[in-house]
Amino acid sequence: MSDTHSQLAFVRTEMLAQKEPPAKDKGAVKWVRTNLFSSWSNTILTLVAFYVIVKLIVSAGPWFANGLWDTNSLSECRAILDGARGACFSVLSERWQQLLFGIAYPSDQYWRPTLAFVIMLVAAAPVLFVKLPRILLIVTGLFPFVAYWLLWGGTFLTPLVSLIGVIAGYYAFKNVERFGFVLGLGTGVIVAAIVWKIGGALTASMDDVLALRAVASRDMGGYMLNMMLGVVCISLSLPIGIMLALGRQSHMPIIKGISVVFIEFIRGVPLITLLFVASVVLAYFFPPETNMDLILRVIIMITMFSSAYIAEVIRGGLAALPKGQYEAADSLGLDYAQAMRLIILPQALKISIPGIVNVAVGLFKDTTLVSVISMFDLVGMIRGPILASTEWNGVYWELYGFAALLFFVTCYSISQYSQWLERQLRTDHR
Amino acid sequence: MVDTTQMTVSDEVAISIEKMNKWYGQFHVLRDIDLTVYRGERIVIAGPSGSGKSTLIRCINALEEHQAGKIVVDGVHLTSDLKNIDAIRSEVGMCFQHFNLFPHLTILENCTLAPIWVRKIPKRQAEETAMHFLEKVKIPDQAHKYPGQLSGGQQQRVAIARSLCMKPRIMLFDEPTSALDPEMIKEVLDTMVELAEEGMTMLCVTHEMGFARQVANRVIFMDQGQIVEQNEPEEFFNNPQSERTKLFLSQILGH
Amino acid sequence: MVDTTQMTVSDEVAISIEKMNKWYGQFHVLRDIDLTVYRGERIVIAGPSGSGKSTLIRCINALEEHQAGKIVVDGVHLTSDLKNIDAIRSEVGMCFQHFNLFPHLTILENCTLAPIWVRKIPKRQAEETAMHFLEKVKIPDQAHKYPGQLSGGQQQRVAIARSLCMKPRIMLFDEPTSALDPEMIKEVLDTMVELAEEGMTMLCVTHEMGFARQVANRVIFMDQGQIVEQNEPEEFFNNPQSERTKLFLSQILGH
Amino acid sequence: GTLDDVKARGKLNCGVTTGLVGFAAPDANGEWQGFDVAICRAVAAATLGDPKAVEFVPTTGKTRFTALASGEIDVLARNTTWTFSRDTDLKFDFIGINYYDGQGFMVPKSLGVTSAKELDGATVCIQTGTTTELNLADFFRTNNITYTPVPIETNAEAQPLYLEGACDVYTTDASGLAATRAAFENPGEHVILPEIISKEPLGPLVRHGDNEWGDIVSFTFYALVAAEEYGITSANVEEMAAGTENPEINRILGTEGDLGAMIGLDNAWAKNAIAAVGNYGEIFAKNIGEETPVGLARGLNAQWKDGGLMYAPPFR
Amino acid sequence: MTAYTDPPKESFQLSQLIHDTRYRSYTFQFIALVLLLAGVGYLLSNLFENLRNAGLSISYGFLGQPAGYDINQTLIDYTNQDTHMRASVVGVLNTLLVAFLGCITATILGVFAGVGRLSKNWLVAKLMSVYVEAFRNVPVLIWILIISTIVTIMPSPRAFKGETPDAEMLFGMVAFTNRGVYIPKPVWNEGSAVVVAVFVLSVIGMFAYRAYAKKLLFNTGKLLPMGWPSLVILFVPAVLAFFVMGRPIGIDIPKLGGFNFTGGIDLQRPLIALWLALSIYTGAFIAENVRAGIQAISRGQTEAAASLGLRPGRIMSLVILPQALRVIIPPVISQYLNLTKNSSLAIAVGYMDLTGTLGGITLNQTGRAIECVLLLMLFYLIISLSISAIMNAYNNRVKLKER
Ligand SMILES: Nc1ncnc2c1ncn2[C@@H]1O[C@H](COP(=O)(O)OP(=O)(O)OP(=O)(O)O)[C@@H](O)[C@H]1O
Ligand SMILES: Nc1ncnc2c1ncn2[C@@H]1O[C@H](COP(=O)(O)OP(=O)(O)OP(=O)(O)O)[C@@H](O)[C@H]1O
Ligand SMILES: [Mg+2]
Ligand SMILES: [Mg+2]
Repeated sequence: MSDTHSQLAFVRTEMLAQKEPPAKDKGAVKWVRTNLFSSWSNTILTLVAFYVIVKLIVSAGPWFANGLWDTNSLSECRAILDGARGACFSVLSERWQQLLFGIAYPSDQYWRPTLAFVIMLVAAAPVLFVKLPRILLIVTGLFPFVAYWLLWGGTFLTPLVSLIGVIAGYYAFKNVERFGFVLGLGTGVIVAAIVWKIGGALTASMDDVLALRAVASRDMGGYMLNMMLGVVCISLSLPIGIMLALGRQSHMPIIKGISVVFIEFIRGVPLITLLFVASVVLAYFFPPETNMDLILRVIIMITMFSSAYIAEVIRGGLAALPKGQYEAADSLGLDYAQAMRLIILPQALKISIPGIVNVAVGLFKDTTLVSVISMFDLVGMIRGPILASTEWNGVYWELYGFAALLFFVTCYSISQYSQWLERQLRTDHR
Repeated sequence: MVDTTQMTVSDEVAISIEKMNKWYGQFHVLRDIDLTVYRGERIVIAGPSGSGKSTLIRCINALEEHQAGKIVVDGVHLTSDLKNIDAIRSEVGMCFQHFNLFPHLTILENCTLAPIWVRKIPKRQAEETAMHFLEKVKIPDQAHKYPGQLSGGQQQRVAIARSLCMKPRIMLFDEPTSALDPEMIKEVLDTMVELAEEGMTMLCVTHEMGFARQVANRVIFMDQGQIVEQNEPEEFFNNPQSERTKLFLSQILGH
Repeated sequence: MVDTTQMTVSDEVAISIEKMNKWYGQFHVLRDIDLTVYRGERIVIAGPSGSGKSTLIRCINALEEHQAGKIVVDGVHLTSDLKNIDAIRSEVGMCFQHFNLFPHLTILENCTLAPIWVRKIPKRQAEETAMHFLEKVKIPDQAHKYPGQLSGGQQQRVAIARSLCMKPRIMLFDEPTSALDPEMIKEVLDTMVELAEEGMTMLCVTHEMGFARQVANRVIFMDQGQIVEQNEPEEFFNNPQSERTKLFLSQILGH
Repeated sequence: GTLDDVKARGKLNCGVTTGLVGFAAPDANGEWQGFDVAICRAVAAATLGDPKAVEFVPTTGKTRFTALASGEIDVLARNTTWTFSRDTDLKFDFIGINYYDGQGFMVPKSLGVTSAKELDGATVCIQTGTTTELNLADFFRTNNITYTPVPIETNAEAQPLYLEGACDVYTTDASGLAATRAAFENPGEHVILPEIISKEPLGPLVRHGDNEWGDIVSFTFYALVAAEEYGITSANVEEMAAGTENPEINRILGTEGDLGAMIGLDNAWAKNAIAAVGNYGEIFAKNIGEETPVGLARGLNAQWKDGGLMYAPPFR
Repeated sequence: MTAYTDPPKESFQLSQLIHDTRYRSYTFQFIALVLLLAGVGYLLSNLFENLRNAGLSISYGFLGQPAGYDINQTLIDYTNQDTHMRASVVGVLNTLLVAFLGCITATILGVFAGVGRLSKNWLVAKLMSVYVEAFRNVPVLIWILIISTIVTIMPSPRAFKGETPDAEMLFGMVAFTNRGVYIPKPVWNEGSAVVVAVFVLSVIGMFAYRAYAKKLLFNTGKLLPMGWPSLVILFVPAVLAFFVMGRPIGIDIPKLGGFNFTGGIDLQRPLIALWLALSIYTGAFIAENVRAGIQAISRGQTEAAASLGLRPGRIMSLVILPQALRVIIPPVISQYLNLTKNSSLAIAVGYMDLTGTLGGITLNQTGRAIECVLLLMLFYLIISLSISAIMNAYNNRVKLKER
């Protein structure tokens, strides 16, 4: 045993205080040094990046600064600018309504889509933020009916009757559901149908009760059309996506097969081909006399498209659930529908929300493709009527920049939300 | 010490298993299982890992399908008929190693879910029953929390209460304490002992030999998918007959 | 009991640290550290969480940069000169809390990677050395598996073997057992004891006080980035001087 | 039949382009204006008595035929060339020709090109979706010269390419060229070459199989042509409807005979149409005539009496 | 004592179809199948009735007829007298071309931006985030239109004309114009085969050398330099051969002639615009995948490798990359798939890919909508199925072994 080092025994009698780091290691100098010039390669990168930024500012700055907002046509802009670089934002100030609402939406009714948009924000809030009071969910429930009435107009009785039908159907379903999910669903649908029928008959002659001016779906356009397609198709595709996801998880080969083929087929082709189907083929598949609006056909195809993607997201959520949850549900005697509805789906959907939001953002961006089949959405408005008009023929940057900005603001905030939610979920689980 | 005199075993058959066999693909998990459980019996099943203990009790409430042989639970023949399966499941409660509480529901909702949806009991009444059983497992004050906010032992007790709310006549336990920290094991075992005292028919896969000695009236030892030995606890522990049992006990008790 | 007589401590200095200071931003993590480690010493560093133990040993092999003071390892002055850093790193082995094995390489490849690419040892020979050390940590049979296929204890032993393959003269351990289950802790500690017996200079951050008593010839207690007390294990545990040490020991040993 | 559908709907669904100045484009208020649009309004006025009862369905070259075939629109009034295969293979009926056109070329004056035959090696912007690609290919092949085609979906997108010099030549129907040039900053710097390389009879079309509807659209159009011939204008139509010396005019305006009933319409059908949009000459002058930015001369589209091809069948 | 019954006699009852787990799944599947068939049948019967009413029929005969239109950029010989079939093949090749080019540049961009976002350089990191967020959150169609507009304002070939041209060719060889990019074309004269052969051999030689160097390291522990010898082996022999054979490979430099540049290789504006737009857009997504992949490799791996004495370059190539690639490659492959599908937006810039030929002009001219759209979907389906097959194979190969 060596005792040679027992002199090493040491006890500190006085604790040392915090000291400031050496000057070269603190403050702005340090920040700049470590973040911008920490090595020669870093310095070069910084200079290059700086050059790029300066270049951008120098080229775009005057263009913005000289921008004109109140001329009547591009030629007027050019005349005023007289060769100087400058934007002709007048196209936005003159046509912003068309960009937002399309050409055909009656201009004295713009308050309606605007109001619907505001209500949508309120309706979405309780879904997006669990902390908000649950009472707001009522707004969410009423939103589709109110929005329908606001956007399409007509008598208020139509959405009212459908709302009553849905409520009646829901209560019927609630009461019968205990005796079997399918039975409940059937009863609910039948009750709702009866209410609609009766209500329809009762209100048939009352076209002008609380009526707003009717607007055809064809007349919707601009950014409103993008919004509408996005919201409608995502909402419709959720239930279908859930069914497809369950089908793909099923042990029954035929059901599984159908789901897999559908999902893989849809995911395998570009949206634009599906839109071609909507615009040039789908009409042939409906009975000869029916004559479905293009917008409806497009909604059908986009919904199919997004449900395939949503199905995959939800499948991921289902797979992430431990098997024990299924077994516990089974051992308590819950049947398949009950187990899914009460135990599995609430959990799986919660896990899937960030994924669903991502799909929604992607789909919302893709709604611009409808411009290729001659619909006047935001991009279609620009490529069609506005650029074709004599006054604004040749204004590209301002219009495309505006469109890009609108989409950026929307999509960026949604994706920030989804990242926030992901962080939230991660901490929830611990 | 538990008052075993209260725990009576009747002549009535609760579960009867005859020549039951099960395969996973080519693998023969359960081989010619014969077992009769009388009402009020408290049976502990032990055996090395992979011997088929879990599979056996999972077959009893049809979480797994058996391929040959006969299982009759409470007079109901376990076939592939959904009605029979439902009837059996509502008579048989089960607790899992990992509790498997529903994390998105409160404790109370966990306990009332099945009574409301399966037994069609009004919500009010189901909640009363649930509170009763939650008191029994000594956590009535946690009723409005979520499972994630409870300790493991509390969660397992909730799981037991949840099963009890369905008023089962038979309870199956699959290693209810093996995922718990030592301090929590006792809470759960205490609850199970209480249940036993009330005369519940219980089948319990566990390695808690103390529990087996104290509560069980029969210990079954399984290996390689077969019942190798069964006996009263005293005899089983002090005087094991087969070589395998001896080896197993030496390992278990060695710890 | 370990035969401590074999564990000799020479007079040669292995590591010498003088007035070393380190800041994270404004935060002063290490304050005026003075420490001399002699060849063959086995030092255990203890202290509350956040006291800078990890930071200290990470400074020794330049995983973290220190801003003031002097570190000399095996005669090499630790500056920001890459050559010196390389020289020091090839003399100093390190084991982490989370093993940090390379999951895409087999155990054997994990062990031969650095010898081949850094020490430029022919592969054949590197593999022989690796097998030798794998035998030493008692898992030669796992050589061709991937880290993911091993238990935590086995993985930590591989990590030790991997360091040893570089034939370091000093080993640093940062809580090598704190991510392990109790059964596995023993395997790993045994390996470390063996290393100590062979006279390896070791610095070990650990809360295993049994290990400290058995193997260490010095225990260093840190708090708030400073060395508060150091002493021989017997003295340290039985007769702590400072209040903080006493408080800390009462918490640790209370468990 | 289609007429019943239209009446039941209370609106005429009319397919137009997505935007071509002078022919069909929405103005700043979202009202559709143009030469093709007038036909739609005339038909709506004739059938429903209301020129505003039109739902304009913008179509691209790709979607227009399906839109018509599937019944989404009742009439397609979009610069569509009457060809054999469209009439037969695609099963449509062209109900007349409202504009005699031909494919032409436009080049910047600065290029110094005077004939299309000098275009060897040029880059040519084509608005796709009509017969233009085929005509172009034929023209260059027969003249044994080469070119690089740049197909563009819409007129609006072709313009910057042409103006920025991404193509040397822009080709589409001569009427379209004129309309496009009209929108330029400096129209004078561009010339339309003399060669007209194809016959492009443009006209509205309807589906095969409903001849009654075809007749209605067809004679609404001819009523506008005849109106010009007989001097009926939107200004004097009311006055003339009171009765005139000329029995043909009277028959057209419904004061004599029962022509309206023969096609299942009100007798005032033609009067409504003319009152709504004016006669053919007025429509032409208002939308694409020489006074407008488009600035097209009547040329082949003058009345037969003036040496043109516009010739309405007798109304009797 | 409960007297339980014997097992019920196995007599089949209708109710078993619903109550018996053995049959019930068959019942459901049967119902599903019937519903599916009924639905499909209904749609098909509508289709046939509609077609009959319209007097149309489904036939692919049109594919054999002359197309009659010209295509500006073709990889195979094509004239307007060729069939629609051949025009479609040209379209397919064009789709594959832009997809291939796009994938390469998108990967390069994505890797740069992804690594840049993790850079310690604050400015670079921020700049890359702006790029990624801007492109990810705006529809690809708008980007295609914007980039196509940007390409349009590049100098026109006319600007290269005259005594004092407004624009000049890069190195006198490459011209960036708004009609496209003109680059020199190699001209293969006699003897050029030898040079090419030598080059191919050099490539093989380089890999052989690297393999040898690695083997040498493994065998003897001697580490040969890898960087500059590789370059030497790659280029020196080929350059020597080039001069020995009397410069057999010439280049055809694009020259202004007539309306356009002539000679050289002409990458047309639509291709350039679409290629740029798709690669910048997809690059932003790939950047995110790359970043996530690198971040997924814990810092511990780097530290462990560093503490073993490995230098940063080797840590990257031996430890980080092999692991990060497993994480990065699958999502990147699905980005490739997205890029390929998005290339169908070629229609917006006039690039004649399959959607432009078969789904565009052919469809327009023949009016065979159903046939064309079906073929179009079939093609994309085949592509995506093949890509996912590749991805699955890759995933299976690199799956980390776990307990
Ligand atoms: N779903 C399954 N598919 C295939 N084999 C299975 C499956 N479930 C269990 N097995 C196998 O069946 C055997 C018995 O499993 P079982 O879970 O019943 O054992 P156990 O006695 O409960 O063991 P433990 O004490 O580890 O829980 C094991 O060998 C196991 O690998
Ligand atoms: N990269 C870092 N940046 C900023 N602060 C850090 C960093 N790493 C560690 N710290 C801080 O430095 C202090 C010392 O950390 P260190 O990891 O050395 O403590 P420790 O004694 O090892 O604690 P533990 O027992 O929890 O591992 C802590 O307060 C920690 O929060
Ligand atoms: Mg088990
Ligand atoms: Mg630490």
